[in-house]
Amino acid sequence: MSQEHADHHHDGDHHGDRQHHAQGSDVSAIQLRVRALESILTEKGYVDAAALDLIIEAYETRIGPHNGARAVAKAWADPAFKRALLDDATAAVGSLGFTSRVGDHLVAVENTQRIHNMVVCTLCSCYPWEVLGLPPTWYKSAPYRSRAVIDPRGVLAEFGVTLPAATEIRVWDSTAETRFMVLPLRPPGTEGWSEQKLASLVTRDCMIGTGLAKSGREMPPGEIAP
Amino acid sequence: MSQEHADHHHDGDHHGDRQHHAQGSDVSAIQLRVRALESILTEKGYVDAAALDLIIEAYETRIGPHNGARAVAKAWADPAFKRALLDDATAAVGSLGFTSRVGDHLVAVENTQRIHNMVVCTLCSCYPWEVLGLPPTWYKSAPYRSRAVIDPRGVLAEFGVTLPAATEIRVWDSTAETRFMVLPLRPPGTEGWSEQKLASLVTRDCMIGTGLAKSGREMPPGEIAP
Amino acid sequence: MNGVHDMGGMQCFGPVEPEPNEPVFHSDWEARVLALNRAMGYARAWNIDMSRAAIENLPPDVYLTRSYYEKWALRMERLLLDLKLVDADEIAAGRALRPGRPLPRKLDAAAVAAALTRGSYGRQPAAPARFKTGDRVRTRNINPLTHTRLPRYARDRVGTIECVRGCHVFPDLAAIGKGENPQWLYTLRFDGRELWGESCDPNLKVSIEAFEPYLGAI
Amino acid sequence: MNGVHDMGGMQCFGPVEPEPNEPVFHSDWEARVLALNRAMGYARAWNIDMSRAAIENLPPDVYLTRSYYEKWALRMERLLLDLKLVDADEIAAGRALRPGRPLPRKLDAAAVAAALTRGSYGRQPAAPARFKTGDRVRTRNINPLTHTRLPRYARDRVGTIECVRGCHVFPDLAAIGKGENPQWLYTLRFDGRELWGESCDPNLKVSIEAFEPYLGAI
Repeated sequence: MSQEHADHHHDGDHHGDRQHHAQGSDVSAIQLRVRALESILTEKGYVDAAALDLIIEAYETRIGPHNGARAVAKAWADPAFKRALLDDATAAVGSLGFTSRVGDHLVAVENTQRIHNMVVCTLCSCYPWEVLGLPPTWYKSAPYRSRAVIDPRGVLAEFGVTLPAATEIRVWDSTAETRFMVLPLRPPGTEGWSEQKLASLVTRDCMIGTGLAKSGREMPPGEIAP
Repeated sequence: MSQEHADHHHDGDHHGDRQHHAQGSDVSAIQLRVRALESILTEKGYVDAAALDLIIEAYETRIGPHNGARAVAKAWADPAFKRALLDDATAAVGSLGFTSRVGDHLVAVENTQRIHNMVVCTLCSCYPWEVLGLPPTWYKSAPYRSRAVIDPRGVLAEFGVTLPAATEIRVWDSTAETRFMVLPLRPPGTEGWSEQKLASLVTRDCMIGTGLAKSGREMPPGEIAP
Repeated sequence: MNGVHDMGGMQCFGPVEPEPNEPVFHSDWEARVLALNRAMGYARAWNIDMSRAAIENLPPDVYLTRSYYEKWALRMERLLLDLKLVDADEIAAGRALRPGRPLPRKLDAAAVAAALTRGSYGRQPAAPARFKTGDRVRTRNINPLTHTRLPRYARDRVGTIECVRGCHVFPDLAAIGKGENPQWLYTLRFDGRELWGESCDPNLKVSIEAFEPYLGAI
Repeated sequence: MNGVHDMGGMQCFGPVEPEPNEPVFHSDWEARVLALNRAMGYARAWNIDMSRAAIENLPPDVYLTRSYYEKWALRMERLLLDLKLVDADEIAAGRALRPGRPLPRKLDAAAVAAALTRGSYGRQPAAPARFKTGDRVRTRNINPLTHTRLPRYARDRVGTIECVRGCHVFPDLAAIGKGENPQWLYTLRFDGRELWGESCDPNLKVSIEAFEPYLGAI
């Protein structure tokens, strides 16, 4: 009893969204259920197991935030690319030749000293998969989806980000097929860095708007992104 | 798997609010939990078991919709009482001497040919306990609380009640300590009936506004309310 | 707090399903929970607004899946712990480990009749009512993190004062232990189309009981 | 449908809890569910709006408690049954009991590269855009029982058109199988105080992507 009590009812312990991942006996139940589903769909000729494997392999290895980071770094380093990215992100990112080519409707929004952008999807979990990969669990969670539009500074604080009160927080709710990525502020002290080195400062969260790019000073000399 | 599927996912099978009552192993868990709670509160001197028994006995035997029915029947039979009830239901019902005396803030709202009243509490489950007893489970349920204010005709249809489109539906959301009871329309063909016989036509639901009073013609001759 | 308890206007919960010949209680423990709640309320361990706030603070999935009286039990445990009337080790042990703290009253058998009479929430006004019957007012758009009785569906909406109910304990502050702060209470009636848009049934009217701080002039 | 999926503005779900070094998938079955969804989407078994509607139609407690990919699996079963692509006895048996029905396409290994490119939702407009950048518009107060992409928090609110995004497939009708009905799409920016009232941070701006049928003149 006391454990259940402690689990469910401590102040602030709103676990409604804690169950991000099925666990224990739930895992085996859902595993079996999904395995059966795949069998049925394969047997009925709707899906091809080899294609499924390739999709998974692409998301596990080639489609991820390193793609977005490359675009951001290039925009920092190359004013013409930056203009192109902000003007038509679909075309600009498309020119980089990623595995998962960007469909239409990608939009890059620029952070400035005056404006900080943050992306959410309150109705489901829309996210720019092609440039950032699959979304993290927190992005899909009820706490983020609910509070990003009413208390973005509170959300940012939970990510360790505090911005001046005078900074405008600009939240983009992805309610259609438009997809947003944030072009974060370039950290000071990175003048003359290569695109590859700059890319190592660009985190997934800073392209969602719940983080800032890493400081150039945090980087051990010579370290670059993989 | 299939059973779970059928349980959870059939169209319209929104079971989110189906779990009205803890069942099976849940029952024993909650039984134990409540028993422990009562032990603790008794041992700490906060509550007295004999008083608890008396409260339960009152709600099980003396406080219920028959009280409200008596007030409605009297209002139907006695124009002066009807005026008093609509003017100050607290005082009028208080004069009837029920076990659970009416505190302040009882309001009776009158159905007419033009207006049908319906009572809900969207935020919790406020209900006029003194005149209607403890609320039924459906009154406390998410389906009723959510839809009564946006689709009251749809809710009424689920109770088998269809009103003319020209009838105004007047929903009272009990968001404060004011408590509402509906004075239903007196059924035709009941002229000259005694208050006791009239009371037998007054259902709980018709005093909430999700039902109509029983037809006088439905009554077997001579039958009266218990 | 904008929470799942604030259900007005949701369309996702399926049909209303009345239970034929529903008993007063479905199990003995439900009756005990009800009686314990009444007894602790009589003892003035907490006020009604604190108890409503405590149920709203249950985790959303608990709120949506547990039965009514089970939520009451969970809420009571929470309040007892928060107010330090019971300690966590006592909940764990299932018995009292130390004496209780003094409470203003105790419900004994002789007091039950009085306890069954509902209390009054009317209070002396500190100022005259700002609005009168027939006035058109707009509710405020408030989104407090704490308890409020202004539902989301009725925020920033224009309605007509139908009745002045007197001056009542103000739940928004009473729930957080800031005293009664009596406020004028009104029945505020809305046209359904004001709440739900132009496609709403033109013959729907919905009222809320609105405290004066919820209201502004149009 | 006003449902628990429409979460913008809720305050009851607790803090955001990022998982350090979160893997792409937490279990193999999550990866399979993702891939199955992509494959069935490529096959045009349903459109993206139908799949969003199907997840919104999960029971509210299921929606709030199941993991993201578990909801995807449940949603896929639902769609397969509703569209009669799989029968209930096959789900029960865990294997196909009869041949599949024809689908427009099938995702084979050679098509994977193309399948990973996101489709375009832009369509030829049938009429010029009604609004232009800088226009002030008020969103409509709609409460359809079916799928919509106008969240509750942004209904009946005045904002400024920030960008005209072109003419896109209209989800409200595509989700219920009524065709693409392309509509102009706008980025509509609101002042935070318009959404959340006067006590809101004055430096908050929130935009939605709003289809023209959601909008009216002020």
